[in-house]
Amino acid sequence: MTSNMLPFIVIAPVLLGLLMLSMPKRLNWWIFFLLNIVLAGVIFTLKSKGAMSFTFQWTLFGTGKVVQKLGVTPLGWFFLAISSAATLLFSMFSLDFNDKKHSTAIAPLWLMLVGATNGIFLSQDWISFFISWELMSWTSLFIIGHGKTSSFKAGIYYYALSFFGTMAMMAGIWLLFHRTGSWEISSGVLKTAQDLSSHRGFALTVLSLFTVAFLAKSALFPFHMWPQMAHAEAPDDFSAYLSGIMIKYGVYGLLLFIVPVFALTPRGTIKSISGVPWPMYILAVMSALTSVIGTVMAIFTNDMKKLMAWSTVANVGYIGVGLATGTSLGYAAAMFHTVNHMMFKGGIFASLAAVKYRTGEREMHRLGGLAYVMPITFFTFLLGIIAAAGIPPLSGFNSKWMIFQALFEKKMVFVATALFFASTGAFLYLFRGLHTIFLGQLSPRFRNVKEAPPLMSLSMIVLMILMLAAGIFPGLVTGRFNDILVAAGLNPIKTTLYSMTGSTTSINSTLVASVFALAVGVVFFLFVIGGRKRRVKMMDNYTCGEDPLDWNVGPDRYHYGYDFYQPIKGLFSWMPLGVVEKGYNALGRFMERLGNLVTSISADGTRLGWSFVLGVILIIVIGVVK
Amino acid sequence: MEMDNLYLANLREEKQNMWGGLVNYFRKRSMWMLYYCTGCGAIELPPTMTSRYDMERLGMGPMATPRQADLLLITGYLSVKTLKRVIWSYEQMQEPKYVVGFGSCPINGGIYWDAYPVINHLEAFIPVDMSIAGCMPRPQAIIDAFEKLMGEIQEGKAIGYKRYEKHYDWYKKNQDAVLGRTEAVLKPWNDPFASNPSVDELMALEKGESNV
Amino acid sequence: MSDNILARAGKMHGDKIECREKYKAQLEIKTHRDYVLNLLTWLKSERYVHLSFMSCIDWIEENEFELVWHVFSYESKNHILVKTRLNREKPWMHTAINIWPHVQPYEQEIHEMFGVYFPGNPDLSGLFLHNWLDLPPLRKDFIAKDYSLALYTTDALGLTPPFDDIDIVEITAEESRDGE
Amino acid sequence: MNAYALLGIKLIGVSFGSMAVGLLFMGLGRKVTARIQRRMGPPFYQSFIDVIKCFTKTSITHNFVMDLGIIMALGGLIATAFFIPFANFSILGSSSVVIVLYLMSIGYLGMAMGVSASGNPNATIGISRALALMMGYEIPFVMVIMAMLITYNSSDLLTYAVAQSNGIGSWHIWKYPLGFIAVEIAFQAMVGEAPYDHMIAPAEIASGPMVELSGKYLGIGFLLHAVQLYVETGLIVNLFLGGASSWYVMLVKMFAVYFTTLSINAVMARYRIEQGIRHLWIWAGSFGLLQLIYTRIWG
Repeated sequence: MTSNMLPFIVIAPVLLGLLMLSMPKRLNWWIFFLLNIVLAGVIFTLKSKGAMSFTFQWTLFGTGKVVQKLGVTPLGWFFLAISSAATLLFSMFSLDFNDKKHSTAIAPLWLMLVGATNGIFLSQDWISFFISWELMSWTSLFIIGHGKTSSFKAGIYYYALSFFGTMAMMAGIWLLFHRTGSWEISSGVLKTAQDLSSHRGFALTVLSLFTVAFLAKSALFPFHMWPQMAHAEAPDDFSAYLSGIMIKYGVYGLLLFIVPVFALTPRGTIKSISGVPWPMYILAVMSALTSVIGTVMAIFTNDMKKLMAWSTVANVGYIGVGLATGTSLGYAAAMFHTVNHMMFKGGIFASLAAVKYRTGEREMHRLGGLAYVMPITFFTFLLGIIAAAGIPPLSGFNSKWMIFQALFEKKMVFVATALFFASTGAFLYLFRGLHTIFLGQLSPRFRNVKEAPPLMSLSMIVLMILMLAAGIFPGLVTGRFNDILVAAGLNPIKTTLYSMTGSTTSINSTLVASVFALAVGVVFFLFVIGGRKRRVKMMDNYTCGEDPLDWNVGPDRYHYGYDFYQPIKGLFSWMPLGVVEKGYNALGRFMERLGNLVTSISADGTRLGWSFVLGVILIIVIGVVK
Repeated sequence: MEMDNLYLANLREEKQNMWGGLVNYFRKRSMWMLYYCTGCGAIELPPTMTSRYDMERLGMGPMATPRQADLLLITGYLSVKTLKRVIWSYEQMQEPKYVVGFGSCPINGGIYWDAYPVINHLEAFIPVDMSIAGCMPRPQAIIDAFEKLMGEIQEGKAIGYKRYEKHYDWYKKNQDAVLGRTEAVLKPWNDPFASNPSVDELMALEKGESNV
Repeated sequence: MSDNILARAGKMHGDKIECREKYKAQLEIKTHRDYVLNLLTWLKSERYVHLSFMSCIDWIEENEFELVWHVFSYESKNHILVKTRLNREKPWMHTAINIWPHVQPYEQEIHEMFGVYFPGNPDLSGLFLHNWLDLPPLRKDFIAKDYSLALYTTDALGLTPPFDDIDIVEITAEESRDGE
Repeated sequence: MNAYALLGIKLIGVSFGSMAVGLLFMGLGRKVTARIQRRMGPPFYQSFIDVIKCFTKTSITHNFVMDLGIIMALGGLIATAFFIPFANFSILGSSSVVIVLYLMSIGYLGMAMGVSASGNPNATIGISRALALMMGYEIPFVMVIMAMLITYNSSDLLTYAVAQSNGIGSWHIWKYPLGFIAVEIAFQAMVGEAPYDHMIAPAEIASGPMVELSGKYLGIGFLLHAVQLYVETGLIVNLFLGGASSWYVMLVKMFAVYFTTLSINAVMARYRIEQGIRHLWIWAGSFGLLQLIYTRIWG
């Protein structure tokens, strides 16, 4: 019975999603939420049932029998669990978010997407994996589009890049099938690992085809352009899901296929740089580059959702670097950062959605001072950015620390420098978000803004608790990694509930958190014994003796928010940041012209003859070549 | 008139507080000043601050904003427009706060006593703890005044801020009389161009007048 | 005059203007109000590109205001005073803002201090004075001392301090007049 | 008495001790600057008087975020001070330099949050300058630390300090000369002394982040600077100047580091923010990078 649960958690959401297309909107969101509870419950019971699989066979013309297999591996279960937990939280958030005024009709599609996600994490063969992957691409395209022209453009952009990746993956799967004669993922991994020594060119081709697919999905360089459009234009409550879970499919893919291949390859088979096989070193450099680009772009972005989308790009860079180190510490760090990113970026996007829900603004400089009216949202954002900046005692520090330890182990100091740059830069843009949205002057337009509705607040509070828990007790998360690492053929890492051990030192996060609490206590004592304090109005500021209202300067104009880092803009003018985008645009224009050509041949009735002639010539040419 | 001697009350209060004397010591040894460069007196401060007279050895130093400062220096004459800013800044300062007026102008208007934009008595608008006579006072006089002020702080005599709090109505009335006027003092002016006429209208008007 | 501007001005403008060489490099040109802008435009075209300042004088006995434009040339290093007289009852003057945009605050100030009106100047609001309702203060019929005595003395404020821990220096209106 | 309570009491002692050391340095520093400018200068205990006076004054607050931020700022820096080995002794038994770097950030974040909640643009401009400058000095600093880290394969400050305890010849100044120059330049920016005092530019932005701080808030601001001095000078002494075997040697070395900074501060004018960062990247950055390359390849 239990193994029948596997197709249920994949197919049930998809079918129900199709069914829901004809139902009223409000009901859809309730079904979505309730089904997510069921799914999360089922997924969390799967773990204790041990290894299981569900096989389904059919015959494909020309290739023989196809075996489709769904199964639970430690890695898959881990991703399944965190994604279902996060989805549950986000669906709770959406329940309040989609009221009459803000409602979107994405619930059925989202439910199908959840099914596709479960499918990706459960697939044991390439056919199921590819079907789920395609389903995921299509549903997310329509969700990002959600009926708005500007959003649909972003969706197309996203889909074009991901389509490119999907095509590469299809070619890779086809090549792999020809080589192994099987659709199974695990046999593909073994064969490719062997091929790396015997048929190196072939193996590298397959690996790079898959890598392109995964990089495109995870928005690593050179595919770092799509999140800023897709995340920004997607429905606000969906952005959290997009950034928290969907950007991790690529990471999962890398962990599923690329990482085990290199782990199974004996050392010395491939030339290595700094103790890392050179393809992985290239991946590390590309990831570090992604981090730097994402950071610099985020610093100068004025749209709050775009800013956080660039921040997502930067964080995926961290994860990529962790993977590329090739050590068990690096893999653990990458997975840990995946979880952390899911929590803190989920929290950040949730709080941004709450802000948008209450104010309807997306440009940061038009906001300000919301901390005083929306404290829970503010604290979620605050803890989110503390985690994102990698400051103890929150979870982000632990995973960043592990990534750096992995780098120090391999002495990849230059990559580490790039990451440190990204990490310091993260401070700049995160603080900018904090100040411009939540601190500073509260505009009179938003004086009557209320805290987010109860369910939204509740899911944000849960996210805060999770971030704190993972920060103070890293073992809660890191303890789960060892069986995944062992399954991938790596050594387990040393970790306890309180501490982690890296290559150069070990760290006790609980100790750090408690001494921080002690120090805050000391300061609080000083604060209490100090003189009496009085609360003044926000506009009662030092203004060289002038009353700002005399100069028609209200809170809106007195809020320093627009073009925040203008003085240092010149420092980055030498960076060719726009090159990739220009390249894509040129490609896009070329494709458009090609499309126009085809349209002009086929659509125009008078040219039908031409297309017939062309077709005949093509057939003759193919025949001659054969 | 009700006679309430704030100074004696303050002394009585401080006698009861065993830490009072100690606190006053810290306050007098660390006076941070906000110098309001209104007039000529500002030029006497650089020699007072720099190597020759070195104000910093008394624990005094310039501060950037009224929030941080203890001591407001009114260095010279004070125009009405500045007065508004001075009051604004004084009210932004945190207690205890002291005011020192430099030269004759804050005392009685000095050589500007009959000028239309310059106020004559600073005491009528904010409480002044110490005035330095002279036009302008030399750095020695300034240092001397600061030392006297320190003595007054130690003795609990420099209580201008308490007076301001207690008699705020009186100060506010004076401030309003000067700053918030609603009618002309001598003779109201009737602007003949109050309706903002254009050039053509003015020309036509003049032509008409000359014709008449 | 190194650039012979005196002669050229006479030739160009004839009897519209009245020129006089005050000093070696200073020239005074008097003209009618409606001709000032023509003259200033001509001077600017003659490389007198810098308007240094603009001022106003109250000739109360003659019941006239005199406006003075100080124009300077960087090439000949000459300084020209363009002067015109206005009726003191209804003084108004064409704005020179189209010739020199920076003349705006000068005109604004003259409007505030003398009450001269400049149609065409976009902003003639108060610049220096706080809450001013009296005569423009630089007119000679405005008596500054009376104003000061009427407003700033403790007498005038009509109040004595309600507290006894300070000796406020009281100067009444009478004492001040004695001290004259 | 159980061990945790004892440790707690010791840590409270360390927190007040670090404030006291920092304040002493600030007072001595003012005296030194005064003497460079041929003045008498205030007494060396002036900073203590200033801070106590600040705590006796009344103060204003704009909202709860301001209180929270200020407390978080000093708390974060004091927590960092616990991780700095003092005279070759680390009270917590661990002193990872990575923790020090990241824990310091919470102090800066708290400060940034607290002062920008006051709503004064000057404060926010000061913070944006400070953060931008951070990008300038953090990179060279981290590069030098990584050079040490791959040599010793340890990120513990105590390891570095112990490794240099064999007399003056074993100090890291001689082992990492380029790195020392880079860190000295970066240190100038870290403590915000001229020519990198953009953050607190009294004549431009009215003392930047401190603009709305009054009374005890300003007092905590001063303590923040004091603990920052303790942490950062302690960091440099442990990294380059051979740690110390006794507490007074430690104090003397720490003050020597601060003294160098002050001497430069007393005779320099301020860069523009953009020039400052560029200067840091070009000079400190290139020295740090050379040191890192040298250590990575030949070290």
